[in-house]
Parts: sequence; C-alpha cells; structure tokens
Amino acid sequence: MELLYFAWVRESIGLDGERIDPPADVRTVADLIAWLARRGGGYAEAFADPARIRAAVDQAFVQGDAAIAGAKEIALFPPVTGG
Amino acid sequence: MELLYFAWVRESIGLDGERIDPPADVRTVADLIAWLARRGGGYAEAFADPARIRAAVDQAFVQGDAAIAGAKEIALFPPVTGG
Amino acid sequence: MIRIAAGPEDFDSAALVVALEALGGGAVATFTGLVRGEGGLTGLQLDHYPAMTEKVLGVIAASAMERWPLKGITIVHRTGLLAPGARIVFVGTVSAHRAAALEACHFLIDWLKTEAPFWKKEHFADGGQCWIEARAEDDAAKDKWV
Amino acid sequence: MIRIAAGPEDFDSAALVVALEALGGGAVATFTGLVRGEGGLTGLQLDHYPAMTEKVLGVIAASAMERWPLKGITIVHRTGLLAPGARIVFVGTVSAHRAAALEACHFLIDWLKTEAPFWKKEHFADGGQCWIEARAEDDAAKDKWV
Repeated sequence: MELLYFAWVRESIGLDGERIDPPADVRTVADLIAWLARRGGGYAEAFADPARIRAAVDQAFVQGDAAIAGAKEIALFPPVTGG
Repeated sequence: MELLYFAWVRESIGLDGERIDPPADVRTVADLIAWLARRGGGYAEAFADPARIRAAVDQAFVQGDAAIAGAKEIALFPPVTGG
Repeated sequence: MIRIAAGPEDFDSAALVVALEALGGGAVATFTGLVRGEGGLTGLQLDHYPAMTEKVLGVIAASAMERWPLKGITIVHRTGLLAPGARIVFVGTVSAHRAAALEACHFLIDWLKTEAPFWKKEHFADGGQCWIEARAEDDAAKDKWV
Repeated sequence: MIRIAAGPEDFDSAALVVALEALGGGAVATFTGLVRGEGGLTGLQLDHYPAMTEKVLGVIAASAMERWPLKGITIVHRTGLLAPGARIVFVGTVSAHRAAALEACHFLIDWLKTEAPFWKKEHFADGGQCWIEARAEDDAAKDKWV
C-alpha cells in the first residue's frame, strides 16, 4: 500500500510518502502507526504521540481502529489547521 | 415646533412635514399623536392605530410618554424596515 | 476605521471588500443586501430620515466596536428608488479573529433592520405599491444580541 | 451554484463577491481570511492533501446546502507559501434570507478550520519555523453547528 505524510509528519520522516508492505498482524491504523514508530529515527519522532496523529484511508478520514486490509492509500498527518 | 412625517404616515397626511403649535395640554408624544388624529382626514388615517407609530424628538428615538416641551423637531413614522 | 454612507448613489461592493482586506486584520466579513425581483416587483423605494440616518449608523457601528475587537467597519445604505438586482446595503467588518468579524457583521445587519430610520416600499408591474411591514422575526433577530 | 477551488493561485475577492451578487438571491455573505504580519512573520506555508482537498470542500458545501436554503456557495483556498497580507481563503454564500447566508458562511469557515486537509506553518524573520497547532476553540466553534 501507498503511505502519504503531511505537515510535520512529513518533515520528521523526511519523505512525502512511500510504498510499504506491513506484516499481517498490523490490522488497524493504530497498529500501523505503532509499527512505523518502531522503525526509530524520524519515524519514532513523528509517531511519538499517536494521539496527535490523524489518518485517512483511501481518501476518507478514519479513526485509529479502522482496518487497513485492502487499502491502496493511507495518509498520516497532524490535526488540520486550514481556513 | 417642526413636525416631520415619513413613509405611509407622510403619504396619508400628504405632507413631508409642517410647523405646528399644539395647545398646552398636549404634553407627550402620545398626546401629540391623539391631537393630530382629531384633525380627521389623512391625519385620522395615519394615526388610527397609535401602536403602529414610532417617534423621534430632536433626532433621538423616544417612547410615547416622552415630553415634547421645548422640542424643535418631532418626527412621526412607522416602525423602520431598512437593511 | 469606521466608514459610513447613506444616499442614492450605487456603491461598489468589490472596492469596499478590497479596502477592508487592506486593513491588515486577517479576517474580513461582509454582507450585501440586494433587491429581489420576485412576484412582479419592478422597484423598491427606500425612504429615510436624512438628518438622523448617518448619526444612527454611527451609533450602531460604535456599539459593534465596543463589543468586538474590530479594526474596521463599513456601512453603506442606499436610498431612493432601486431596480430589481440593485444593491441596497453593504456591511463589512475586519478583525484579527474570524468569529469577531462574522458576529459583528451579523449584529450590524440585524440592528440596521430594526434601528436605522429607513422604510421600504415595493412597486409592482400592475401599478400596485405596498409599504413593507416591520417583522417580529427581525425584532427577535436583533434581541438575540442584547 | 457551488464553486470550489484549491491551489497556489491568488484569487480576486472582488470578482467573487460580484459573481455571488449576480445570482439574484438578495443576501450575500462573505468571509476572507488573510495572512497577518505580526511577530516578525515573513510567510505562511499552506500544505494540503491534493487528492482529498476539493472532495472535502465539496462535502462541506453540500452539507451547508442541505442545512440552509442557499442559491450559491463559493469556497476558494490557497496553498503554498503566502506573504503577509495575502489572502488565504474565501467563503461566500447567497440566499433569499440574510440569516441563512450569514449562518452558512460562518458554518463553512468553522468547518474548513477543522475538517479540510490543510496545514499551516509560520516562517519568521529570524529563520524560525513553526507548524500551527490545532486549537480546541476551533473544534468548539465547529461543534456548535452539530
């Protein structure tokens, strides 16, 4: 699946996005965030506090308990601040 | 004192305004309206329902119990409908 | 900056908006009221009390300035006979805060409707004419700000 | 008529207001958000999620159309690096009723702040940079419409 990062999540990780293939036990968005955090470095920094992360699966906003099976595009980002 | 009429009060009476000299027992705006209504014709029509009339004394909005002694300009008109 | 005008001349909403945006406030809210051309309406006549009008508009603007942190207010109200589609009134506010700009704009138009000495008469294609009656809902709209 | 745009180009508030006034609705409300130049701010960077942005703006507009009797909505949101004084966002609404136009305009900007995928970063004269944090008061502002 394709991951996308925005705002300070993107800056901490140093990537706009990347293709990933998480293990089978990574079932939800919350699992995915925890799995990415374990990579350390910029990932650990970006995902140090999962409560500060929002997500969209296939361009729809979701909660942390949303399943990721079959998703093509998952975006991880801070709470929005536009307007 | 100078009287001014606006909107349908002006149209019923057929005048923009006029100079008047009411008798001494006409003390308040409500007295003035009743006194004018007794002239009959367009005045009776304009002031048939005093509850529909609003007033300003010397360019300040007032209630019916406001005194008119010493006033230079009294305006009588319907509730406003601008904006 | 308070800018107030009442008179028969048309106004340029576009220029008024741009002038408000230039005040550096961050949040600009505007309202334009226009003549609707429904039910055979051919014109809307706006009477006013010339000696009081701009004074009352100034009092309303000062009241908004006291209630919200505003950097600017513009109020323009036309008088005379207006055609369908014509602009009647413009209210604009500027603040550093969006809620202040939006609420003050809403407050100003609600107060204008019930406190400023203007009267509207509708003219119809069949020759009919009708003074618009004050509406209880306009008083209620104003009273929610008290 | 719903008109939505997101992108780096500046927009012309004046032309947007005039286009809304031409829809024949009688009541036009607008809001413009601009970059404030306080505290040594030299620029405001707007990130967004391009594939989602216009879709979300469309959902927000459709939601306003369901709640109020509107004849038109315009939402324009800029992206990229903006200078102090630059316009960021424009929201405009048209209705036959002033309260509908004003409330829908307020609703749209409150929802944009908390529901649209934009992120703001401040750039300062001393080289400092800072992502703006989401504010609880913005969530509260949105929640009052639920």
